[in-house]
Amino acid sequence: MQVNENKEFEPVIVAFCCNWCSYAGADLSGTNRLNYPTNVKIIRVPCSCRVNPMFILRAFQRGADGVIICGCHPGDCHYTSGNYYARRRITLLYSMLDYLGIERNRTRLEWVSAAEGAKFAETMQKFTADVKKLGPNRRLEDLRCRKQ
Amino acid sequence: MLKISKSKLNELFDAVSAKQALYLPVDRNDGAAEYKKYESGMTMSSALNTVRSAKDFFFPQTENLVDFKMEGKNIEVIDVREESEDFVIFGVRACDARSFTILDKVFLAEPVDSYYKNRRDHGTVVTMACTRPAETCFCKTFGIDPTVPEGDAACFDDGENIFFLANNDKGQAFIDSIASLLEEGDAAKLCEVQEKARAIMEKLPLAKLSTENFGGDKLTEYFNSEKWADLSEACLGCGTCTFVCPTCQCYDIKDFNTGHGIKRFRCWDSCMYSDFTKMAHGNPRLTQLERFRQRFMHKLVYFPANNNGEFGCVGCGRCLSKCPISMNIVKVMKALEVK
Amino acid sequence: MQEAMIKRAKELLADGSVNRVIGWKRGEFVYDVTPAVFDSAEELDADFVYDDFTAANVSKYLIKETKKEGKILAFLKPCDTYSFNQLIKEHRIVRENVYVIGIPGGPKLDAEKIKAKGITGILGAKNDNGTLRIETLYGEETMPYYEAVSVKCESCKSKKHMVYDELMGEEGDILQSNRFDMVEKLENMTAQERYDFWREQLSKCIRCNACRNVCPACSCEKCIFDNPDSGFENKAAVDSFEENMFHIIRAFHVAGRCTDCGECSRVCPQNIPLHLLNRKFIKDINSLYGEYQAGEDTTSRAPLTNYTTDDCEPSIVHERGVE
Amino acid sequence: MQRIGVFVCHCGTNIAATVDVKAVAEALGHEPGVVISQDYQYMCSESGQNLVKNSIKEHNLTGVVVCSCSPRMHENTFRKAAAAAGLNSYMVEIANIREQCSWIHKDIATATEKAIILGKAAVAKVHLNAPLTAGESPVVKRALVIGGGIAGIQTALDIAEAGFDVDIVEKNPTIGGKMAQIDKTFPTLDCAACILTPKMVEASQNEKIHIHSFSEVADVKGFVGNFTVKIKKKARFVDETKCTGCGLCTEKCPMKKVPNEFNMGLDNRTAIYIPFAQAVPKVATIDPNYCMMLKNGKCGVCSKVCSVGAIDYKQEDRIIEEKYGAIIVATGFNPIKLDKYDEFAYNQCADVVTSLELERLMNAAGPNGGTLLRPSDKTHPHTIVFVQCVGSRCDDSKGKPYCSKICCMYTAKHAMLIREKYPDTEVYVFYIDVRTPGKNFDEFYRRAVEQYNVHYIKGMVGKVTPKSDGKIDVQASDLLANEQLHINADMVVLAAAIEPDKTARPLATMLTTQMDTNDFFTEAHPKLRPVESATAGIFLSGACQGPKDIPETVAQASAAAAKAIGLLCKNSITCNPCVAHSNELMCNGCSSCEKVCPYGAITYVDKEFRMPDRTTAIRRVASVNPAVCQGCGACTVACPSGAMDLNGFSNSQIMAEVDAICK
Repeated sequence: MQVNENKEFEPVIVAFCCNWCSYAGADLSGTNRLNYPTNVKIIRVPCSCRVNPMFILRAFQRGADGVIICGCHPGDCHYTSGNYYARRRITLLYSMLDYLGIERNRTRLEWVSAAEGAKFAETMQKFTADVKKLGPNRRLEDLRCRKQ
Repeated sequence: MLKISKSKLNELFDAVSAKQALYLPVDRNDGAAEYKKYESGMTMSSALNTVRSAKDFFFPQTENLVDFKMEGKNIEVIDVREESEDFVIFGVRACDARSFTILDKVFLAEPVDSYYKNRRDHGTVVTMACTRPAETCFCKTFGIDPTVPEGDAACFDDGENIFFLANNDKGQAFIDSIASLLEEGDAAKLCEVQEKARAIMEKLPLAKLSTENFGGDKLTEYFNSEKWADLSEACLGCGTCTFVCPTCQCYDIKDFNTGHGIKRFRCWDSCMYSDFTKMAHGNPRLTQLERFRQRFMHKLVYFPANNNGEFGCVGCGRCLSKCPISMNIVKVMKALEVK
Repeated sequence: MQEAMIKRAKELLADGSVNRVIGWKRGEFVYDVTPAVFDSAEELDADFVYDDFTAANVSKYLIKETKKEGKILAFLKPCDTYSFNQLIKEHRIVRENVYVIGIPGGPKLDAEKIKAKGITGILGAKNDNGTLRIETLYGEETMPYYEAVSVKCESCKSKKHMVYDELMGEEGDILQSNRFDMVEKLENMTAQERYDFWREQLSKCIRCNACRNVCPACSCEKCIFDNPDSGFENKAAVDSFEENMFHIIRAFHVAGRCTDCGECSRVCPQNIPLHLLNRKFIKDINSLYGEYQAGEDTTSRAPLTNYTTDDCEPSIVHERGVE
Repeated sequence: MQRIGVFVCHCGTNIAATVDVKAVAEALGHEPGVVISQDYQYMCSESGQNLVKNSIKEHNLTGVVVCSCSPRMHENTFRKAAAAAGLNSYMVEIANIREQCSWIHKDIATATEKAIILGKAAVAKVHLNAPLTAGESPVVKRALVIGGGIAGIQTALDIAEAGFDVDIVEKNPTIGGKMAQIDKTFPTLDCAACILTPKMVEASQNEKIHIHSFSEVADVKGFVGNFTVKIKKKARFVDETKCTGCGLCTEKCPMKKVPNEFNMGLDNRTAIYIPFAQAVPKVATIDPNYCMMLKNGKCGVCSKVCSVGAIDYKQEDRIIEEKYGAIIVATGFNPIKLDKYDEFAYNQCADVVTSLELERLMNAAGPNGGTLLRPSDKTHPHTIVFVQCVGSRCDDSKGKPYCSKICCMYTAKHAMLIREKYPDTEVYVFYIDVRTPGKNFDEFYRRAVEQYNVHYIKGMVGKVTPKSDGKIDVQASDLLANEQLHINADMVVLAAAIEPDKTARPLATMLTTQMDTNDFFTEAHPKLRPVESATAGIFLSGACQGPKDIPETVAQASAAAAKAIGLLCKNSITCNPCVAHSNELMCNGCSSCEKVCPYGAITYVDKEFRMPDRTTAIRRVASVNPAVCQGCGACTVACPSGAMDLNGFSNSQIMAEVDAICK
C-alpha cells in the first residue's frame, strides 16, 4: 500500500476466519448490517489451526499491513482441539515477530463465535484503526511486491 | 614510485569517493571484514581478506535480469538493464584479483554476459599486496605472487606508506585521478617488507601444495576414484564453500511472482545443492558424492581442460576456514594425488 | 581422553560389537577437524582426534548411518545426546543400530574467534591454565582461553548425558546456564532497536543453508525452502524479507524440537547469532507452557503438538515487555 | 490453464444496490483464465443455476466462480448445479460479496472495489482447484439415544419402529424423565402417567430397544455413521437380570429417611428403592450414600429378604463399548435452583414451592396421595399465589435471559385444577404477560380466567414474607390498577425457569457439538435444520435444544428420529473429500501430524522407496484415513516439510488467495 499526500493511507488487512465460528460470525455481522472497513478481506479456512505461519508472513510480503486470525472460542472448536493448537502456534509466532521488532499491532488473534456478529465488526473496526495508526508495513514487506 | 602516507589515506578515499563510488574492506564488530561503500571517516580493514569475496561486485549473489508486467491477460516485457555507475574496489587481495580473470573467461567469452560486462567495464580494481599471509593461504600453488598483485592498479604497504603501481590504462587513469595527493617515494623499505612476506610464503603449511598432478588430462583417473566416498561422507550439502569462493560462477535463473508481475532474476547456485542443474527430466547428480565431486573436478580438471590449463581456484583459503565440517579443496587434492 | 576413546573403539571393533565408528578426523591444521566414519583400527590410530576443536555434533549423521548395515559406535558429548534423543523421538535414528558412548564435552574452541582477534598464521594452540597460547607464523600469541570458546559452548546448559550405552569419564550435571541473558537483553530493547539489531545480523546472511543443513532438528526429506512446489522455495535472499522469512520459519519449524545444541551459530560463516532465535522460542515455551527441554527424553509430547485448555492468549505478546 | 466462468449475482438489490455488479463482472472478465464473466438477477434461482450449467457446457468450463451470498448459504446449490453439468462440484468457488461486502458497506465505489478483489481471490483459488471425489464409509445400523425422558423414549420408539436397533442411556434408575413427575398435562388435562407409562412399557418391551438405565456416556469417538461410545453402567448393587421388582427389599430396608427425589424431596424413600411404581426397568437400586451395608458393612437386610438373591454389594461400575451410526441427544431440562431468590423466601418457607413440587403435591402418587396440603402443617390452603417468570426473561445474572415457554400454560393448568378440586380456594397469578401460542392454548387460559375465576394480575411480586401465624404475606404491584397489593396467602407457587441438564456441557464436548451461551445445544440451522447439530450424525431431541412443552418435544423427538433413520437407512455415507493427505516422498515420519490429529486419522506405515542414490530403502511415512479425517488441517501446520496438505484448502490455494487480496 502506498501512502500519498492527497489520499489517506488505506491498509490492506487479511483476516483468516475459521469456517465454523468466525466466518459465520462475519456472515452474521453482514446479516445484521454491522459495518466494518472495506480494508478487511476475509479468507475462509476450515479451522484456525489451518493457518500456517507462512501464510501470515506471505501476506505481509505481498503487501498486507495487518493480519488477523479469527477462530472459535477455546472449547468450542468444531474439531475440539484445533484452536488450542492454533493458540500456541500463533502466540509463539507473534512473540517472535515482536522479538524481531515487527510492530505488535499488525498482528492479532480474536475468538469470534458464530453468534458474535457485533464482536466481529467491532474487532475489525478496532484492528483496522490500530493498523492505520501504524502506517504502511515496511519492516516485513518485500520491495519487489510494492506497487509502482 | 608514487606513494601516500597512511595517515593521509582518508584524504585519498574522500577524493576518490567524491568522483565515484568507492568500496573497501572494513572491519565488522564480529571481527570479520566485508566490503562496504566508503563513507567519510571509514578506516580500511587490516584483515587479510573479507568473508565474501570481491566477486560480488561483478557477479552479485542476485540480480534482476528482466521484468514482466502483467495486466489482466496481457504481459509486457521490461528490460531493466541500465548503465552501471563507475566504481572503485580498493584493497583487493591478489587471490581475488586473479579470480576476476577466471570469471572473465566464463562471462566475457562468447556469448558475452552483458550484465557482467557492464559492471566489469565500469569497475576499477585496486589491489593491495599481502604482507601477512595466513596458514590457509595457498595462492602460490596457482602461480600467484601476493606481494605483487594483479588488478588495474596495485598498492603496496611498507608500514608507513602506501605505494601505487598501475598495471594497465584503467589503473593509470585511477592513479592520475589522485595524482595531486601522491608524492614520489623511496621503495627501499617496501622491498624488505616484500622479502619478509615472500620468506613467510615459503614457510606456509601449504607451501608445498602443487597442481602438477591435476589438469585437463586427469579426468579418468580422478572421476572414478574411490576416495570421493570418504571425502564427501561428512559434507552437509550446504553452499558455504561455493558462496565464499571467489571463482565459483554457477548460477540459477528464477522467476518471482510479485502479484502484479514477474521479476526474472539470477542468483548464485551451488553444486552442493540437491537441485543443482535440475532439469525437466530430473537431476543428473542425485547423490551428494556426485555433487561434491563436481565441485572439485570442475576446479581441478574440467576448468583447466576448457581454459588452456587455468585452474578454477586461486588459493584464497576461504573454504578452508569457513566449511562447517572443514572439508576443502586442499584435503581433496592431497587425498586424490597419485603419489 | 582421545587415547582412551581410540582404545575402546578398537576393542569394540575387534570383538565385533560394532562395525563402524563415527567421530572426528584430524585435519591440515590444529583446528580443522572433520566428522568422519572409521572402519578400522588403523584408520583410528592414524586420524581419530578428540580435542579442543572437536565441536561438531555428529548425531545428525546417525540418521544416514543407522540405516546402513551393521552397528555403529557413536561418541556423543552431553549436548549431542539431546539431539540424539530428539531424533529417536522423531523416528529418524534406528536405536538398535548404534552403540552410544557418552564422552565429556566442551568447552570447545572456535578458530574463527582466534582469527577475529587478528591472530593469523595459526600453527598450534595450547591451553595454559586459562590462557590460550597460540603458535603462529609470526611468533607466539596469547589470549584468554574463554574468549576463544565456540559460541555453542559459551553458555553450556548441561554436562549430563541424556542417553548412553556406556559412559567414559564422570557423569555430569545439568547446569544453571545464563543462556537466556542475551534474549532478555533484546526483549528489553525497543521494537526499533530490536528491528535494527536483527536487520544488521540477518542482512549478513548469504543463504548458504549451513545452519539448516547442520541442524539435527532440520531432518526433512526435502526442506520447503528447496521445494519448488511448496511456494516458499528461495535459493537466495533477493529481498530482506526473504532473510527474515527463512530464519523465522526455520526457527518456528524447530520450535519445541530444537535442543539448543548451538550448531547453527557455530557453522554460520557470517557469525549470525542464530541461536538467539531458537532460544527465544525455548524461553517463551518455558515461561508460557512450562519448562521443557527437547531431547531430555524420547517420549514426551512437544509443546507445539500439545496444549492445555487454559493456555495464555496471543495477546500476552502485546501486553508484556517493551513495545 | 483453467477455463473459468464467473457469475456475479445481484441477489435482487441485496448486492446490486451497493455493489456495481456489472463492473465486477467486467473486471473479473479480464482475469487470466476467465473465459466468461457475467452478472445475473438471482444466481440461486432455477434459471440462475441453468445459466451456470449451460455456460459449463457451452464454454467447456473447468472452473466456476460465483460471486454471491455466503458459501454457507448456497455453495452446495452451485456445486450440485456444476455436477449436473458434468463438472466436478469441487471446481466451484464462492466469493462472498453479500454478507461480507454489500450488506456491510455503504459506499458503492469502495464496496465494488472490494467485491472485485474478493472475486479475484476466488478466481486465483479456482486456478489451483483439483477435482475431488468423496470417499465412502459404512454406516453402523444402530442408534444411541442419550436421555430417557419423553423425548428420548419417543425418538427410540420411532427408530425401532423403522427396524433399527437403538440404545437408550438414562442416568437415573428409571426412564420417564420429567414427564413422569407431572400430574396432568395441558391443554387436555389428561393424566401424564396414563399417557407416558404405556410408552415406557412399550419401549422396554420392544426387542429393538435396549435401555441402559442408571448409566452415563463416558466417551465418544469416531464420526458420522461410525461412532464408538463408551457407556458407564453405574453400580446399582442389584443384579438387573435377577431383580423382579417385587419391592420387598424397599419395605424392609431400615434406612427410611432418604429424601425422595422423585417427589422433589417432599417425602422420604428407603436406601434401596424403586423410584416409582411404574418405573422402567422396575428394578431396585441401592443408594450408596445412605445404605448402612455399603457405608459401614452393618445391615444386609435387603439381601436377606431378596428371594432371588439379586442384591450384590460388591457390584462395581462397568464400562461397555458399543458402535453407533447416529447419536440423538435428549438430555432434557431442570428447573433452576431458587437459592438466589430470597425475595420469594423459597428457602425460608416450606409453603413456598416450585411448580414441579406442586405437581407432586397434587399427584395421587405424591406425598399426600393427591390431596393438596401445605407442606408445613399439612393443612388445606385457601389462598394460593402463583408467581410467573421466576428467573425467566431475566436480564440480571441470577436468572436466564430467555422465556421458559411452558410456565404460562402449566400455571393456568394448576390454577384451573385447584379451582376445580377446591372451589373454596382463591388463586392469584402474577404475570409479566401471558404467552399462550399453541393449539387450544389461549382457549385453555381463558377458561381459567373466565370459567374458573382465577385472579390474573399483571404485575410483579416484590416480596414474599412468611408470617408467625403460618400465613404468607405476598407483596406485589398491580400494574393495570396501578396499586400495591398485600395478599395473605397460604401457599406460594414459583414458576421457576428451566435450564438444560448439567450433563449437557461435558457431553457436548465429547460429541464435538456446539452449544449456545445458555448451554442449549445449537442446531445446524435455526430454521432449516432444527433437529440436527452442526456435527454430522448428531441429532437433537426435546428440551436440550431449547424450552419445549410436551407436544413440541414429542414432535421434535420424532423429527430427530426421522433424520436419524434417514442416515441409518444408508449402507454408506459419502465423506467430505476435503481431507488431509501426505506426500510420502516428502514425509520424514516424525509423527508431529499424528500427535495433533483429534480423530486419530493418521497412522504410520513402513514403505519401500527408491532413494536418490538409486538404492531402495524402507521409510516410515504418514498415511491419512480419509473416512476418519474431518479436514481441520491441524496436521498441515504441524508438518514442517509441507508433506501434509489439505484438499480444498491447500497451501497453494490459500496463498493464491492471500496474494490476490494483497496485490
